[in-house]
Amino acid sequence: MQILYFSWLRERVGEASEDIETSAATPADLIAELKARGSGHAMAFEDITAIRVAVDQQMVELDHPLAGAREVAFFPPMTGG
Amino acid sequence: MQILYFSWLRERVGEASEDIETSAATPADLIAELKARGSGHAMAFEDITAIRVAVDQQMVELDHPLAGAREVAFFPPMTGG
Amino acid sequence: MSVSVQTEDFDIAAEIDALTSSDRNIGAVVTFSGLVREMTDAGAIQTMELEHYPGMTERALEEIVEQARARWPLQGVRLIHRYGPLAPGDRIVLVVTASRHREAAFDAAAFLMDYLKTKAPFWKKESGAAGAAWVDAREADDRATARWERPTSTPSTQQS
Amino acid sequence: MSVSVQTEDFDIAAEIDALTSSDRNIGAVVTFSGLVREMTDAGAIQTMELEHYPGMTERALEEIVEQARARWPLQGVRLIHRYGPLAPGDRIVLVVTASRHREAAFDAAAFLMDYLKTKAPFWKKESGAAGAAWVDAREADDRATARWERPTSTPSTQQS
Repeated sequence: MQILYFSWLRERVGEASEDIETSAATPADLIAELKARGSGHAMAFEDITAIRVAVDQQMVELDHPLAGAREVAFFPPMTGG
Repeated sequence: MQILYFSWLRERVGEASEDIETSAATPADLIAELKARGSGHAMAFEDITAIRVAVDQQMVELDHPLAGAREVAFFPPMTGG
Repeated sequence: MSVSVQTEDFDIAAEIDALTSSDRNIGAVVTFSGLVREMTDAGAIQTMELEHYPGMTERALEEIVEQARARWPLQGVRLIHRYGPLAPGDRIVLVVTASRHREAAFDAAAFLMDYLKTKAPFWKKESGAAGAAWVDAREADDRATARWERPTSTPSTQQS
Repeated sequence: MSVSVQTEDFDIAAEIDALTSSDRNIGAVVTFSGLVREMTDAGAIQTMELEHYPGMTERALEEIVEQARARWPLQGVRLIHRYGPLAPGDRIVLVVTASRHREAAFDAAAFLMDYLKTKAPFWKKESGAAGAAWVDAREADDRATARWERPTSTPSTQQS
């Protein structure tokens, strides 16, 4: 599964993307796995309320099923415009 | 007193402006006087609800005092923009 | 000079630049341009003649701009209205508002257009195959103006 | 092609012309341009870096445009958003809406901006003398988006 990070999540993780093997059922489960990968990841996911998730480029909630997902992106609330 | 006409009031009266001597106390009184000037004037002022008045370039009601007024304009509701 | 009444066309990009180039704290610029539409209820038109009341027009437009400035924190306002003969597709009116945030720029531009429609002395005459006729004032425009006269300063955008 | 995500600047007049030149029944054109402001709560900035999510951005903007077209009778819509490094005074975003009447053009432009602020994957980082910081999402923007989700289609313009 391709994991993408944007904005300060990217900076804290130290990578824009990573390919991982996972059987996480939801983004929430996936976050729990990712936090175990190191202190950067742990810091990035510290405040779960500040994190938004897109699965295959569609915004979803943290309990959305991940079955069949190819790309999961994590980022803070958007600030465009 | 300088009287100005715009839009279809100008077309019905047949003039854009006229200088008249009057002691009309209000635009309503002035209209009664003007209607007596001819059939064009009478036709122009036929439907009083369709007429707006400006005294010295400020919109006023038909019962506004005319004392001291130099310029009175009659026109239909505005359609700019 | 924020108000112009003229026969010539205007250049929207140049007007935006003139309003914004000296101020780096403008975050939002809204423009409204009104164009002559070809199809009317009475069929296709060939020309539109815009008559106005010289002197009063400028004064009315300046008053409308002052009211907008009093209601919203604007860093710039520009209002241009043409008169004389126009053809379908021609520009009639331009409003430009500049502010720190988008809410003020949007609301002030909508307010300026609503007020201008009912308080600036312009009259349109359309001519086509069916003859020439003065355009009737839209009741919807009176309602659009009235919505700004309620106690709250930023009313519903619902008009018709 | 009504949506573009690009590093280059845009030409507002050219975008308006492209949208309006082939249709003589457009009566109203509204543009919104968003600019980089120099002064922020943290002081003056020198640069703003706009990051985005390639692929999802275009998709999100196209969805927003489809929603606007479904809600208002629009004869044209154009949405351009820049990314990459920008400086104070630079243009960030352009929305252009064209319709027969001004109400639809104004409302659709405000809707597009509100939705874009909270649903398009862009993130701003400002850098100045005090260092660099990611811009916080404004709560006011969430409220501005939420107002369009009420049962009525044209809500209050009140946002904050």
